[in-house]
Amino acid sequence: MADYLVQFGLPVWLAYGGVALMQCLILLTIMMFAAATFTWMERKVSGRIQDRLGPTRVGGRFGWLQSPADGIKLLCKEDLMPAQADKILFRLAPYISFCASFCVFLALPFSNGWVAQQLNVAAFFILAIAGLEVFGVITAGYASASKWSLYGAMREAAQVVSYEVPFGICVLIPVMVAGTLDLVAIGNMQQGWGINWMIFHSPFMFVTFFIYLTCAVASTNRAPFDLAEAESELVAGFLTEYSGFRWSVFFMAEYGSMTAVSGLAAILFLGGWHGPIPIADLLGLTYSNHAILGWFGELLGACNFLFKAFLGVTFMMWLRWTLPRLRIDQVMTTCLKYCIPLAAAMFVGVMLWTYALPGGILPRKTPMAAVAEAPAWTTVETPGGDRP
Amino acid sequence: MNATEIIDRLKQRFGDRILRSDTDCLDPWLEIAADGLHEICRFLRDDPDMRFDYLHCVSGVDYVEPDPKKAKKTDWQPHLELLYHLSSMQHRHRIVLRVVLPRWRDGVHGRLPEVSSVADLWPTANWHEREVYDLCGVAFAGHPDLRRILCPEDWVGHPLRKDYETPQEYHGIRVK
Amino acid sequence: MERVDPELVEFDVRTDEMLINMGPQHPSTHGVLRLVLRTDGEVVTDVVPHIGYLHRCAEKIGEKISPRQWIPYTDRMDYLAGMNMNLGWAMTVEKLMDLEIPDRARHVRVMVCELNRIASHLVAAGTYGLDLGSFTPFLYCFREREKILDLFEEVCGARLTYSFITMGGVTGDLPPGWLDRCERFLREFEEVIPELHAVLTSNEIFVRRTAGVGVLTPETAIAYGCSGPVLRGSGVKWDLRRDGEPRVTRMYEDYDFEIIAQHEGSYPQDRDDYPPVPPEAVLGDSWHRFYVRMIECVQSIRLIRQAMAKYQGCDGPIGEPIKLTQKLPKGEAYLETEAPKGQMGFMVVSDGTAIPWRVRARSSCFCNLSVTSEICRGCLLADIPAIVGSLDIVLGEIDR
Amino acid sequence: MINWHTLFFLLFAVPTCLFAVAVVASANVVRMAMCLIASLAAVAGLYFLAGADFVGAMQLMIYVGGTLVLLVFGVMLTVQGPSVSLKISSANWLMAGLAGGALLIVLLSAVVGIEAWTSKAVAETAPAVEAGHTVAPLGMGLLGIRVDQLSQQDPTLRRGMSGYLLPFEIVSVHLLVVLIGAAHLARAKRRRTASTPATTAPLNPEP
Amino acid sequence: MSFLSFLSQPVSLSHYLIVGAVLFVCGIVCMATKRNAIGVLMGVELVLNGAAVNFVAFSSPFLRADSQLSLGLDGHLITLFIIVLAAAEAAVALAIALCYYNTHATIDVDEGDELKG
Repeated sequence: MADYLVQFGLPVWLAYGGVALMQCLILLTIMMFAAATFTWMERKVSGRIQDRLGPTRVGGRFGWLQSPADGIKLLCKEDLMPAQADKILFRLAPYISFCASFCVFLALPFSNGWVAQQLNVAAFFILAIAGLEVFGVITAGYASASKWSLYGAMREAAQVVSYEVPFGICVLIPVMVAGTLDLVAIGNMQQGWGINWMIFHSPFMFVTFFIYLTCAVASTNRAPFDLAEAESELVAGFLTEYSGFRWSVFFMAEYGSMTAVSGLAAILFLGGWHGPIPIADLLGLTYSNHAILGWFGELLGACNFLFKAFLGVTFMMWLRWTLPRLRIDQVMTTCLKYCIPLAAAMFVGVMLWTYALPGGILPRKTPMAAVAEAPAWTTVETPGGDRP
Repeated sequence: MNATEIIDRLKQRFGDRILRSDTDCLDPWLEIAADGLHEICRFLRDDPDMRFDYLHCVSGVDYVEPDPKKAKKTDWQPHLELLYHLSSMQHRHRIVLRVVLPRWRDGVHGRLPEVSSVADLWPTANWHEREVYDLCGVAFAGHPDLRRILCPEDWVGHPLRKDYETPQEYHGIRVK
Repeated sequence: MERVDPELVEFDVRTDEMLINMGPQHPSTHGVLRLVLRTDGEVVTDVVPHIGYLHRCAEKIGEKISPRQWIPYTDRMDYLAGMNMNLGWAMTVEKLMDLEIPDRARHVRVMVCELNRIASHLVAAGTYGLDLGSFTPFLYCFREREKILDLFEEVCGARLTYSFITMGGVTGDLPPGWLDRCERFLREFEEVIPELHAVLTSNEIFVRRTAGVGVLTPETAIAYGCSGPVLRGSGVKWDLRRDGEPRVTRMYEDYDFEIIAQHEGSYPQDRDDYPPVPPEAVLGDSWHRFYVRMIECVQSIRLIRQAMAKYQGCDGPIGEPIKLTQKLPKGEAYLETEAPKGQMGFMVVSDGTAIPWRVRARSSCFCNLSVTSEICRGCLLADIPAIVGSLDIVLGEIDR
Repeated sequence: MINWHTLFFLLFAVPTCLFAVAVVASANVVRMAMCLIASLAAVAGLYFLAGADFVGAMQLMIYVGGTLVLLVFGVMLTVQGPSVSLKISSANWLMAGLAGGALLIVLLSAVVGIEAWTSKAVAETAPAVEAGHTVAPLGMGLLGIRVDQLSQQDPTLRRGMSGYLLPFEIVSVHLLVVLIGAAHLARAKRRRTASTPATTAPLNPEP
Repeated sequence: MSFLSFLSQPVSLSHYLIVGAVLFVCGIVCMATKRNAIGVLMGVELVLNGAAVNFVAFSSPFLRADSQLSLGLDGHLITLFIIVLAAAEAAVALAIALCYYNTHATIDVDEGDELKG
């Protein structure tokens, strides 16, 4: 994209800067749009589950104007700050967790070429950035200077930090099978029919998907694991003192990380931007035919990816409105006694499976073959042996 | 065991401390002296064929006629009564203990009558006795934590006494 | 989780023990209860409930007005089960006056009280789900309760404070067509019960949060004077409708129903679709108290059906309430009836005039709540709402 | 001319240095922790800029996401009342400032003095990142196959190319030992006597 | 030589080394002056990061004239080891700090003077 602009004679730094800015704006709008629709959708889904209608009053039959209305209300709500709060940290906290959950989108590919920054350590980068969100919560908890918010912040920090371990292992397993950390490559590896998806690679991988979901729900503090703002004991946890715009920034961070985590699930397990039936290839919407057709193929892929992320978020909402909350020590035991051993077992299982059946169930591009295209030096024997 | 057998057993055992009793009224009751309360209750609870393990409630009833005109017609002296409703789940029989106390200890207005607490025998008595202390003004000796339970900590007076007038205001809030 | 003796409470870092106020206006305390918790980190070492925020001196007012005028005050004691409160006070005065009520009124009373028992248990189940964090069952329960309140509205015009049952019978007969509307409600309600069991009772996380939490041994329950589902949850088979005074048992004389308490390890199962008792559940824990309430609803349905049949069977007077200036015989009467939350006792002392000399209300939740400091010692902070919620307390009844 | 590289370098280097100085300057331990987190996150940015993206991600995840969270936990557990901001007497400040300044001058003179490191020697057009630049060589290096040094002709150096398999294993065992040690050191100790005198006194809480 | 002109030159190794030096010095001063045990710990973290920046700077192919002279892969690997070992060191140091806090009821390092003569 950037070099495309350079041809028009723009100075190099303006071109790259402009493209970077545009990408950030696009991602920001996607995140805002996702947060807005998901708040509206959460109330609709919870309504359906609880046998009632959900918002219908604002805007047309389905109350779709509800989230903009909420946004305006939150904007003009007064931003309170407790007297003995730590002023700077109190203001800073929501923006730390918002930036953390926004940066994850930078490395998340929506379609084959459509990624803000194609890192070859994309999966690892996402894991690292997801770990930073806990700082926003700790700062909020400490800065609100109230007993309850400190309790909430400490609980959340302990939970998120301990769930990063199984979350990391579950991300590692498909990466190990794919042989590369680059999400675009992983996505491309799952093209073709639905059976090529990573989730059907082996029964172990299938189980890993569900462990991944549990850890994802836990690390974004949703549904049965939402200890931080357990309203029945800690009023609203670290969010007690926040109101108005700052509260909505935290809210957006939560929905942003929910979307990001389900997007990552879509790419790692559910074939990213590839639908179960490869419509793009069947209809000939590929770059080989024509650039515009290729672009439409990518657009279709992007819609596919967004639909899967949408499914992931709906699953989280469905969990939230049906299951009661776990106690803090039960959350910790599920992590230490169930998630980590299971994830490790799946890791060993998948490793042995790829060794036993290199191509997985169906013959398709084996990971080693995928690496073969890499520069020649990778297929090498140990040094010291004198090369011919 | 019906009420008469219970009262006879108690009379044999405690003799003079069992004062009046009445078995043919709706809830058969027996009156006991204030100082023998704890001992009799322990016997009622621990004796195998009495086994009164369930204390329903402790209630205070204040007998005084504030306006002098009606005071002359009453056939009783002003006093304070404590009612202990006991029942046994095993033997399915019930009894009411009545303790008559002077309205104020040795006649001095403001000094609460004393009686020994049974909170160590039936833990449910803990809260009930606190309520009687709070509303009817009876001090229970040996109670682990005798504080007001329904009224605020620093409330003055005992509302369920017949001669109690409501204070004008409490911390600036008009009460009457 | 076995209870931790506070003296041996573990400490990893010298966090000085925190004194935390939970309430009086806290989302999980039912009404205005203030719990002062001494916690060390997550472990709660001591709980002291503070009550009295809703004290309206009902008993003092009882000494100034006639018994029939005091009935609306009994409605406001346990505002979730107004009918049962009226029944308790009405029967106490009937006991004092040795008044008999016609059979038709008796059957109306059974129907209406059992319907109110279902409504009260529905609120208990719904708010308990809310305490543990699942919002959905709360709405299912309240949707069903609305139907019951509609039925009551037809009978006595009010939805919460009915003042329907008075001394000498009931204030009015059932409106025509009420019985089949009630039958339709019972049929619909029977389909909802398995849903509630699925969402709550046999839900893995619900079981984890409640099984083995707040264990109340039968001896402690009796010693603390607990009653109702709290007592039966600890395995004590005691229900005033069957074991109470003759006047109370006469009301349920020819009715066939079960007392729900775990006897020799099993509950009376007259229907096979009850969820089994999970292995982690210890007798007397929060799960059992919740389970007892859910099954009592089924027994209440059976009772209501029998009462409807008997009501149609006998046609006599509905019984007319006593006159306001009726002179009460001299003497005392104390009577306890089986309210949804436990044994609600009323005492009336009269000196022969129309105004009682002393009126006393013994609340079941008052004793059930006094157990909290005993069973909450050494539990975790998140267990407090689970335990207090399972006791199903209503502050109106405790503070009177 | 200011090109992208210098701009981004300044974007990361300046916050690193500023926050590092802020860590030293501030007395409030919680603020110190926050500044340290910001500084090390900026250092991660520097790593990305210097082409070591795996190390940058590792720094973000392990160092900032793990170690500093541990540090913040330590701060939260021990910051009770007075010990939040411990003042330092101005005499110490003076001495520390002098010593630090002297050390800084020595280091800077070395850094700027040596000809090979300064910018005059930098090639005009930096070599572009070659395609297919993956972290595979780094991984291989850890396993003992020094993929990037295959073209090394000098036999003595070649033998040194055995890679980092041994230190890799040692570190994993070392981490295990540290894990157990730290857990044992900070374990919950069971206290025999009543924890605080208040438990014996009747609990009448002040409003 | 003027610092500003130094700024305008393209980024080279010495720029990174300056940042490393600043981090290192801040770490030393922090360790020297802080009375809070965890403050000292932060000083240690800064020192380790100063060293790590230098390693990464030396191993980067862009910052030197001929990229053959750079450390190449070794610099990256050593930085990884620094990060991992710093994590281990922080864990043990915090455990000790907590034990110190338990015994002395305060985190102030000056209180720990039992061994003083």
